[in-house]
Amino acid sequence: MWLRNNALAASAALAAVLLASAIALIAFYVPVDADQGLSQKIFYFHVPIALTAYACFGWGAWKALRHLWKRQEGADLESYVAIHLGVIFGAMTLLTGSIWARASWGVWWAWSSKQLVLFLVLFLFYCAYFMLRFSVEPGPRRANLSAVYALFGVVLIPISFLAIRLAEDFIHPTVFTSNGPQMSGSMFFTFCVSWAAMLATFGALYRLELAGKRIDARMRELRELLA
Amino acid sequence: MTSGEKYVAAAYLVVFLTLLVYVVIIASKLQRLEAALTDLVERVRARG
Amino acid sequence: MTIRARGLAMRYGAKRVFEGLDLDVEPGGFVLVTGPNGSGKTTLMRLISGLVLPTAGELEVDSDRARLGFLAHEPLVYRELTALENLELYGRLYRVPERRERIGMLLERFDLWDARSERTGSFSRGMLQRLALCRVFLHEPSLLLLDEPFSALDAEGAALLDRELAARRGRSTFLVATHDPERLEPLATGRLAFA
Amino acid sequence: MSGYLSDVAALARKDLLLELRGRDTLPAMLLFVASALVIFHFALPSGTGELAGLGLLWVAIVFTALLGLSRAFVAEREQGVLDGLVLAPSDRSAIWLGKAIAAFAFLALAEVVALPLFALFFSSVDGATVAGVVLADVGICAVGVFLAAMSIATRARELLLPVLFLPLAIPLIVGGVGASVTENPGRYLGFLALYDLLFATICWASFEYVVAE
Repeated sequence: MWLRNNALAASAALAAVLLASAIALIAFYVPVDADQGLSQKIFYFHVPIALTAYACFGWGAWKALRHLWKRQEGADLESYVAIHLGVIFGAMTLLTGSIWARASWGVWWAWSSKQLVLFLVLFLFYCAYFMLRFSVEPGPRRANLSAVYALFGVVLIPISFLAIRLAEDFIHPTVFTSNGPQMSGSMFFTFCVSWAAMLATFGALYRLELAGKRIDARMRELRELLA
Repeated sequence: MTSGEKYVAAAYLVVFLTLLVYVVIIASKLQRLEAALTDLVERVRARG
Repeated sequence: MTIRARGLAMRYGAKRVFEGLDLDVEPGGFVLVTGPNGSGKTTLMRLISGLVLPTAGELEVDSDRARLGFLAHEPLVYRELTALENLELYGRLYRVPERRERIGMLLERFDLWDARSERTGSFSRGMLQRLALCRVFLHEPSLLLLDEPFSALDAEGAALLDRELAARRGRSTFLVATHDPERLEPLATGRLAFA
Repeated sequence: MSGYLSDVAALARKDLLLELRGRDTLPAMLLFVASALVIFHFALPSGTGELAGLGLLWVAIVFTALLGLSRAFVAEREQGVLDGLVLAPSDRSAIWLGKAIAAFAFLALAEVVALPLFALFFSSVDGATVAGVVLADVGICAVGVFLAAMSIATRARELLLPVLFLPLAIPLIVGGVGASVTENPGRYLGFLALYDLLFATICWASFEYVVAE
């Protein structure tokens, strides 16, 4: 238990330090982008959050595989928490993305931004994960169904990415490219720090929520024993 | 504040608020856990 | 040991169905499982059949699905299909040799031959139970899990079943959940009572 | 392998037989797709081009399929027969594959009516569209039947199927519409084939966990 508690504290501290330095770098160190202007600075949070959301879904799928394949104890709970955080990061991606679209192109939603559209599809998919999970009694059946659905999700990510790219041709091929401006040295460094900060935040929140859920599970066990 | 600054501030505020709401939810869950624990302790004590 | 259970427990959320159950059934054994409704007889059957996993304890069943026969509360037949079509389906899935002859013989033996081409939706509960028995005996399983086999059977049906059970005593292994153990007492080699 | 195929054949045969007896899913799908196309006619104002019609064809196909898929495991669940199939010695993915083949047959039959009707009401249907429809049907039935088995195991039952299915159907819509709308449909047909391959494999590999613990 000692290592687990301290891992939580350590990861939280790491996340805090990285977040603080990322914000400091974004605010003071990195130059304002020449053509896009100040609003380009949203990019340093928007894209790292999106990449972290992918990491959450990937981690959730990995834990789901561990549950199905190796019957690893607790893997189902970890898969659920990872996907839960994935949806939260996904929501933030959509929000910051739409603010960025508003700032750069004057519209609150840009179908041309492949990244945003992909996230919308994944967001719909993973919200259905929770509808599935909460309509089955806790137990091995629920763990299996959730795990299989999580695996579907990780297959859906590349497929949807390809589909959206293919859809470009016949929906409305517009000129705005959305894969971000070319990054100079300092920009790239800030981007990496910000990404590391987001991943560390995921790690900290992941351990935090897991700790809470494990205590909750043990509490239920205790209550049943006393019943 | 130029419109650019407003949007940047809005974006970062949204991220900050989302994380804050998340932490608050986790905190309230922990409080409920604590209450459940004290209730259980009393039940054991009542069992004597 | 055909079935070996140590400290077996089953819980649905807060509801404890049973726990700490030990059970040994040697090949050819005939164990009677008794106890009031909802005491866990059916759950134990579903555990041994492999349909559900126990929440705790160990369970080893020396029988693969091809040699397992499970008579549940449900007859497990499609009401839209006829008796023949249902047994035809199971016959294929269990790769029963000389499928048609065996189906005909079983339907004859359980007095369902005349109703063989009728939709099982029109069957009475007793006829459905007999059809389920045909389904269970179709692939001549070596391990038979029978959950209240005599329910809904009339005197004649019950006599048919008695004959089938007696004919297989010692050759197949039985675990039979029942409410009147006296009837099967002469065949029993072991008993398991649920509180 | 031949044993597996005979199991799949037995299960698919059973589903076709059930439909022949029950005769409820297929007529419903046929009437549904016909009335959907009529509704689309009124939904398209005069100015819209031919492409909008083709796009709506795909909407009709997906929702007709959804109607059929929501019936996929109803017989097993209501009469509790699924345990019987799960207890059988055959590989559990045969249950999925048998049901998917039957679902494909029903969907194809519905489309045999829907496509000519579409050509009548809207615009002609070229070879690429038909190829796209066939390839998309494979994906729809493979994933749809899998999700139908999942949703049957939940409290919400068929209500959950559209919620689970539609996000996964988005790439199929893109592939299908792309195949029927653009000049070089090859890329889209290839994409549909990739989708079918990927998802059929994962369905085949993990169906065991949907019906058994």
